[in-house]
Amino acid sequence: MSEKLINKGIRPDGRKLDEIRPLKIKAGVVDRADGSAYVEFGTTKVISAVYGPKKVHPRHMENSKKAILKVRYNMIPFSVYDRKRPGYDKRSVEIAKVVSEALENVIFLEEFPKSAIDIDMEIIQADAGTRVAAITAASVALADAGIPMRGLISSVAAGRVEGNIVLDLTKEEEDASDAIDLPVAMLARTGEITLLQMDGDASVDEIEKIVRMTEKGCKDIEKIQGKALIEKYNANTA
Amino acid sequence: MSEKLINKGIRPDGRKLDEIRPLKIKAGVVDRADGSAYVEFGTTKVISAVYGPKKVHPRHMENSKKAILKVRYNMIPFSVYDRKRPGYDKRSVEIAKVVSEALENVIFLEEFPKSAIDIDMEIIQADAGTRVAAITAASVALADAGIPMRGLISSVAAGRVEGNIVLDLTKEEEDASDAIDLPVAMLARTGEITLLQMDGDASVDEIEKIVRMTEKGCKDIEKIQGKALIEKYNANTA
Amino acid sequence: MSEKLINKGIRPDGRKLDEIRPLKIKAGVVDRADGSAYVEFGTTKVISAVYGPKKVHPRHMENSKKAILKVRYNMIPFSVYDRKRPGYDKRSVEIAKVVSEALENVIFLEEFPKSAIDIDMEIIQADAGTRVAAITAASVALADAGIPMRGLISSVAAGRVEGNIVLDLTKEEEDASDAIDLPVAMLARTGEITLLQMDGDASVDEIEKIVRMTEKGCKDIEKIQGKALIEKYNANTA
Amino acid sequence: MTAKLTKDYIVNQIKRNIRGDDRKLDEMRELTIERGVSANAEGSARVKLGKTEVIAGIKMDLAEPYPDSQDKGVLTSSAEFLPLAAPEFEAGRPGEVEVELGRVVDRGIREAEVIDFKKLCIVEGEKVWRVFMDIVVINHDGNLMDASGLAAMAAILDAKMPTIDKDYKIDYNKREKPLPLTTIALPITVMKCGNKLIIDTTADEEEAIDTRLTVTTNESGNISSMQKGGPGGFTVEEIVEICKIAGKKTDELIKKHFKSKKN
Amino acid sequence: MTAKLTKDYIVNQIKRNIRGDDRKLDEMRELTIERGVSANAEGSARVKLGKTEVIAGIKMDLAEPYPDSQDKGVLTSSAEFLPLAAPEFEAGRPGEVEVELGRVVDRGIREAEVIDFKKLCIVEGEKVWRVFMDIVVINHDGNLMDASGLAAMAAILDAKMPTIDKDYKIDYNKREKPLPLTTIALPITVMKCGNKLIIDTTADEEEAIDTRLTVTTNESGNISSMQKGGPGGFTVEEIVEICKIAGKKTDELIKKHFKSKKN
Amino acid sequence: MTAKLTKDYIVNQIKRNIRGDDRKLDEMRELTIERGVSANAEGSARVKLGKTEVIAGIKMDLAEPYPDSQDKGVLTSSAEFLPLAAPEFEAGRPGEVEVELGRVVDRGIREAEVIDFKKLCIVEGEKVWRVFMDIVVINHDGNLMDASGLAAMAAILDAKMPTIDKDYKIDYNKREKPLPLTTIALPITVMKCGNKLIIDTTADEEEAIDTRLTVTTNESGNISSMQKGGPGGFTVEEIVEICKIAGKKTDELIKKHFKSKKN
Repeated sequence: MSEKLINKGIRPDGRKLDEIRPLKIKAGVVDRADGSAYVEFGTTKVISAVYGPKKVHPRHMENSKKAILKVRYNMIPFSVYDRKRPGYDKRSVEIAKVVSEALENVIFLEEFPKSAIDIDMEIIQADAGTRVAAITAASVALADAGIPMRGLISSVAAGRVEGNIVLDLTKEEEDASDAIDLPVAMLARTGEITLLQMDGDASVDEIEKIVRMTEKGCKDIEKIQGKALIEKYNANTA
Repeated sequence: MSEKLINKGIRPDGRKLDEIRPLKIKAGVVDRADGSAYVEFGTTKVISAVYGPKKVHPRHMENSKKAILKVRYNMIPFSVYDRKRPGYDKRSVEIAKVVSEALENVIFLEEFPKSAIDIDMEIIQADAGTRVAAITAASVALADAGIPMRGLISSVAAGRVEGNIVLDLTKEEEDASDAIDLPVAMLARTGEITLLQMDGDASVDEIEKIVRMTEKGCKDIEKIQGKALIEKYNANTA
Repeated sequence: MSEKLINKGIRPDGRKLDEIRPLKIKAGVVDRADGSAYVEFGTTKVISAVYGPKKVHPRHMENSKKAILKVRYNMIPFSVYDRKRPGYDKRSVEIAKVVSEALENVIFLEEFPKSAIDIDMEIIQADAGTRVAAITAASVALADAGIPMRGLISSVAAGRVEGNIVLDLTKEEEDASDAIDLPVAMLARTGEITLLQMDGDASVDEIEKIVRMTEKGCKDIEKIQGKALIEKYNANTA
Repeated sequence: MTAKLTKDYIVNQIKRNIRGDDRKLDEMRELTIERGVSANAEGSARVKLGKTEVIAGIKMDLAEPYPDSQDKGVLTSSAEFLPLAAPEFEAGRPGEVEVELGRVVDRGIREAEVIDFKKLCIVEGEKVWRVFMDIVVINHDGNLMDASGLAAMAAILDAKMPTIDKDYKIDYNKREKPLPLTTIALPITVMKCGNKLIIDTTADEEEAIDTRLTVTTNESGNISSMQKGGPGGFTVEEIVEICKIAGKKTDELIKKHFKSKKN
Repeated sequence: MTAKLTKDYIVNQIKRNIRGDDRKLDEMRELTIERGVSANAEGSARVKLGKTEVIAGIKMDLAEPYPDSQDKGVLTSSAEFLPLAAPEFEAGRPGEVEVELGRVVDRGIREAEVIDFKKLCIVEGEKVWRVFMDIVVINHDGNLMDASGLAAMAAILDAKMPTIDKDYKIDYNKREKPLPLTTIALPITVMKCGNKLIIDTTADEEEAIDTRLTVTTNESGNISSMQKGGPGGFTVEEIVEICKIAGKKTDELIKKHFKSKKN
Repeated sequence: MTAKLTKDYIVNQIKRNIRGDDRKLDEMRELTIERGVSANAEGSARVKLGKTEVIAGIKMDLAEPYPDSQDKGVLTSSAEFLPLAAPEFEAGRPGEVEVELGRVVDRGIREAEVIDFKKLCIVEGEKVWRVFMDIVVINHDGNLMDASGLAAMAAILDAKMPTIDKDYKIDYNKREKPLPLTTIALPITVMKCGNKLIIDTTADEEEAIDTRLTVTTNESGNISSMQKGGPGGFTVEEIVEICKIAGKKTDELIKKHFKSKKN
C-alpha cells in the first residue's frame, strides 16, 4: 500500500535523486523543416520543428524591429491514455505562451525584422515532463535551423517526493501525496531561468533547493543537446 | 397560492402602477473608456462603455459617409442563476442588433466618416429589464464620451400584470400568467420610439396603453440620466 | 424477411436494371443567381445556383491565370430523417472537394483570370444519390449562367444489388447486404470520368461492369439536362 | 451615386403612393404556398411571395423539457440564408439578420401558443417532443419576415407527428397525428417612408427605406409579438396604426390560405 | 518614438527607486474590496487596486467528479477581458493572456486547497459540487494577476452554497452554508527592472518592463503556485528574494483584508 | 516561371518513363514500418515511404453504437497535417485535403471490414468499443494516402485492446487481446500523366501531375473502396488498369510487410 517510492536515495527506476531520466536527442528529423529535433526524455517523446525566418502572414502582424515568434505546443490524439481531441485547449495555449517567453530573449530576434519564426512542438507520447522535453527539443531545432541564439535553452523539472528533493520526476513520482513539480527552462551557459512554473505546497527553503537542482539538470541536458547538434553536423559533412 | 400580486394599485415592492424601480446612474466609471456609465435599475446592474470615434479595423468595413456603430450586449457568467457560458449566443446577437438600430439615427454618425464607435454593455446582475437598463447606460456613456446626439435615449419596459397596465416589471411580475412585457427605447425629448419589442397576447387597445405608459417612464428616466451627467461634469470641474 | 428485392430483372419500383429513376430538371429557378437549376432525381431534391465569374474576396485568394472555383454542398436541416445540424461537417467538405475536382477541368477557367465562380448545391430532400443529383444540377446551373464548358457533366451511381449490376440505386437497394454503390460524374460527350467513388467489396470485373453501366446512365441524363436548358431558353425568348 | 438616385426615386414615388410594380402601399404580392416539399421532414412548406422564396421545415425528436416548463414540449427555430439565394449571402455562422429572423418567427409561434405545447409532453419533467423549425431562404426579394412566418405556419399545418414505441424509439416512417394547435398566427411587417406606411416591401424598396415594425397577430385578432427594426423611429400613433394594418392583413391571409384551424 | 522615450524614462526612474505615482517599489496601490456585487452569484467581489478593477463571481452546480479524484468537488476557472475595459480588448475566444490569467488564479486556489474540495463531494464517483470561478476585468491598469487573485479569494469568502433537495435539485434562492475552507492564499506578482524588484505595476510600467514572477502564498507562509512570465530571466537568488517579498505582502494583505479563515 | 518549367520537365520525363529518383513508374519508394511508437496508444505505427513520414495511432473507449448498427463497434478516423511537417501546413480546423485523407483511410478499413466490428459489441444497442484512428503527418513528400493507409493497417495489427471490469471501467494499463480482424486492406494511389500511370508519387511529382485514383484492395484481391481525386478524368479502361495495378501492389505489400492475418 503505502510503501515508499524512494529508499536510501534510490528511486523506483534506479536513478539517484539528482539524476535525469535517459535522454535521447536527434537533430534534423523533419526533412522539409529548416531545423528539427526528436527527443525521448524517459518515455516522453516529442518532435519539434522550426520554420523561418520567413515572411509574416498576415502582414499586419509584422514587427519592424524584430522577428515575431509563433509557438505551438500540441499533444497528438493518441499520446495520452484518454484520447486528446484535436483543437484548441487552454492548457496548450498556456504552455505555448510560457515557452514562447522562455525563448524570446534568447533568440536574436532583432536580426530579423519583419520576419516570423515558427516553432511547432508535437508530443508523441506523454508521460511526465512533456513541456520540458518540448522546450529541449525546440532549442535543438532552433540551433539546427541556424537561428542565432545567446546559447542553448535546456529544460527540466525538479521537485519533492516523500520529502526528498529530486530531479526530473516520473509520472509515478508526480502522484506521490506530497509531490511538488517545478519545471524550469534555463540558458544553461549563464544559469538564467527563463521559464518557471510550480504547483504544490512548499516552503521558500524547499523552493530554493529545488530550483538549484534544476541547474544541475539543465547543465547535464545541455551537453546532450550539444552532442546531438555535433552528430548532425558530422553526418552532414561526412 | 394564487394570491394576487397587485392589490389596490400597489405592487409587491410597494410601487404604484406607473412608477419605475429605483434607478441609480453614475457616469464615468471606466477609466480607460472615452465614456462610460454604471446603472442599477432595481436589482439589475449594468456597465456600459464607449470607445470612439476611432479608426475602423479591419479597414474594408469603413463607411466613407458615416461612422459605423459596433454594439455588444453580454451577460457575464455569474449574472444569472444558471451560469451563462461565455461566447456567442443568439439572444445577445439579437439584442445587440435592436440596440444598435435604436441608437443609429440618434447619433450624428455623419460627423465621423470612416470611423467606428464601439459600445459595450455588460450585464453584472440580471433580474428583469436587462436590455432597457443596458440602453439607458449606453446612452449616458455616449453622452459622457462627448458623442453628439439628437438627445438622450431612455429605455424602459411596460406591460400587463393581472390585467393592470404597469411600468417597469420585476421578474416576479413577468412570471404572472397573463404577463406581457414590452420594452421600449425612446428619444425622450421627442417621444420617438426607436426600439420596441413585445411578447405575450394583447389587444391593440392594450398595446396602445402600454406604449403610452413607457412614455411616462422614459421621461422620468431621462431626468435621472441628465442628473448623472451633470454630476460627472461637476465632479470633473470641481 | 429475406425476400429478394430484384426479381427477373425488375426492381422494387418497377425499373429495369439499367434504368434511372424519374428525373426532372428545371433551369433558372433562383431569380438572383447568374444560373440555377432544380433537380428531382427519384425522391431526392436539389437546388443549385451559380454566381460568377465575379471578383475574388478576399483578394489574396486570386489566381492570375484562371478563375477559382468555390463549391458548397449542404443538406438543409430537414432534408433527412435525423435533423442535420447546420454548420461544418466532414462529409460535406469531402463531397464539395470531389465535386469541385469533377468540374474543374470541364469549365474553361482560364478565360476568367482573377475571378471566382461560386457553386452552391443545397439538398432539399435526401434519399439516395444526393451527390449525383447535386452535380447534375450544378452542371445545368453552370450552363444556365453561360459559363463556357467542354460539355455537360452528368452524374449517376451504379452498383451491385443481390448480385445484379444495377443503375441508380434507391435507398432500399443501398441497404441490401451485398450492396455496392459507385457514384460517377462524366463528361458524357467524351465518356471521361471526372468523379468516382466506391464503397463495398467487389472484384475488378464487377467494377468494370458497374462503371460501364454508369456510362449509359450519364448519356440518358445528359439528354434530360439538355432539354431543360432548351426549355429555359425557349421560355426566355418566347 | 446611381444607387443613391435610385433610392431617392423610390422614396419619392412611395410618398406619391406609387410602387415599382404598380401595387398599392398596403397590397401584398402574389402569394403561393406549397406544402410537403421535403418528405423526410415531419412538415414542410415553400412560400413564394413575389420573387421572394423561402422553405420552412419541421423535424421532431425527443428531449428533456426546459427547467421552467416541465410539462411542455420544446421549440427550437433557426433561419439560414442559403448562399445560393443572393450574391451577398455567405456560408458560416448565422449573421445578426438571420438570428433576428429566426427569433422573431420563433416568438410569433411560441407566444401565440400556435402549437399546444402541453400536448407535446410525454413524461413530465423527463421527456417531451422537441420541434425544430428551420427556415431556409431560397431567393431574397424582400419581406423575409412575413414570408418566413407564412412558411412556418404552413409547415406546422402540414406536419404529421412521428410515432414512438414503448421504449420511446421514434418511427419516422409511421407519421400519424397532426401537431396539436390552438390558433393560427402570422407576422405582418409594415415599413415607414416619410409619413407613409407600406407592406410587403421588395429588396429594392428595402434598400431605400429601412424602418419597420413586425406585428404577429393570431386568429382572434390579438397580438402575440412585435419587433421594431431599422434605424428610424415611430410615434405611438404610428404603432397603433400598424397594429391595425397587421390585424387586417393577417385576417385576410388566414381566410384565404389557412382554412382549417384548431384540433 | 515617444513611446520608446516614455519606456526608457520609466525604466530609468525605477532604477532610481522612483515611480510615477510616488510609491515605493514594494508598495501596493490603494486596495478596496467590495463583496456581494452580483446577487445571482453564489459569491462575488469587486476589487479596485488603484485604477485596476476586476470582478470575480462564483456559480455552483452539480457535476460528475474527475476520474482521478472521485471524492472531490470540481473547480473551473476562467478570466475574460471585457471589451469595455480597454481599447485593445476584443470580444472572442479568450486570448493567451486571459487563458494564463484564469489558469494561474485557478492553480493558486486548487494547489493551496483553499476550498476543501473533499467536503464538496455528495455521492462519491457520481455527484459533486462544481465551482465556477469567473473573473471579468472591468478596467485594466496593470497587475491583473494580483487583483484577480484577491477578487477570487474575496468571492470565495463571500459565497454561500445553494441547497439541494433529495432529488439533487438545486435551490438557488435558499443559500445557507459558506464554502468549506482550509486556508487563504493570494498571488503576488513581482516584476524585474534591471536589478530592481517592483510590485503592483501599473499598465504604463508594464509597457516598459515585462519580466515577472507570480507567487501564490497561503496563510502558513507556504507557496502553492508560481508562474514566471515575460521574455527575460531570473537568477536563483532573485527567485528566492521574490518568494520572500510575496510571503511578506500576502501576510500583510491577509491581516488587513481577510480576517476570518477556516471553518 | 521556374516552377512552370520544372513541372513541364517532370511531365516530359515521366512520359519517357523517367523519374527524378530513377524509379520505374510502378515502383514504390523504400518503405519502413515501425510499430509501437506511442506506448499510451492501444496501437501505433510510423511509416516512412521515402521521405514521407506518417504516424497512425489507435485509442479505444466505450460508446453507444450507431442507430443503424446496434451490434457493431464504432470507428472514428481523422487525419491531421502537423504544422511541423511542411511550411504550408497551418494549425486549425482540418482543411479539405485532411478531411478527404481521413475519410478515405476510414472507408478503406470500414468497407473491407478489416476490423471485425461485430466482435467489438459489448451490450447490443448500448455499449460497444469505439476505435479512434488518428493519423498525423510528420513529413510530406507525396503519396500521403498510401502512407496513411499503411500506417493505419500497421497500427491495427499493433493494437492490444484494454480490458474492462464489471462496471465497464477501462483499464488501459492492462491490455491483452489483439483487435479482431477479418482481413488486411491497403490503398494504392495511381496517378495519371498523359497516357502513363505512375505510383507512389513524390511531392514534386504531385506538383506537376494531379489526377489520381486511390483503390483499396483486401487480401482476397477484392476492392473495398475507390476515390478519384484531382481535376482531370479517366477512361473506363484506365480505371480497370489502375484496379489491377493496385491489386498487384497490395498483394506484394501484404506479403512483404503484413505476414500475420486473421485471428
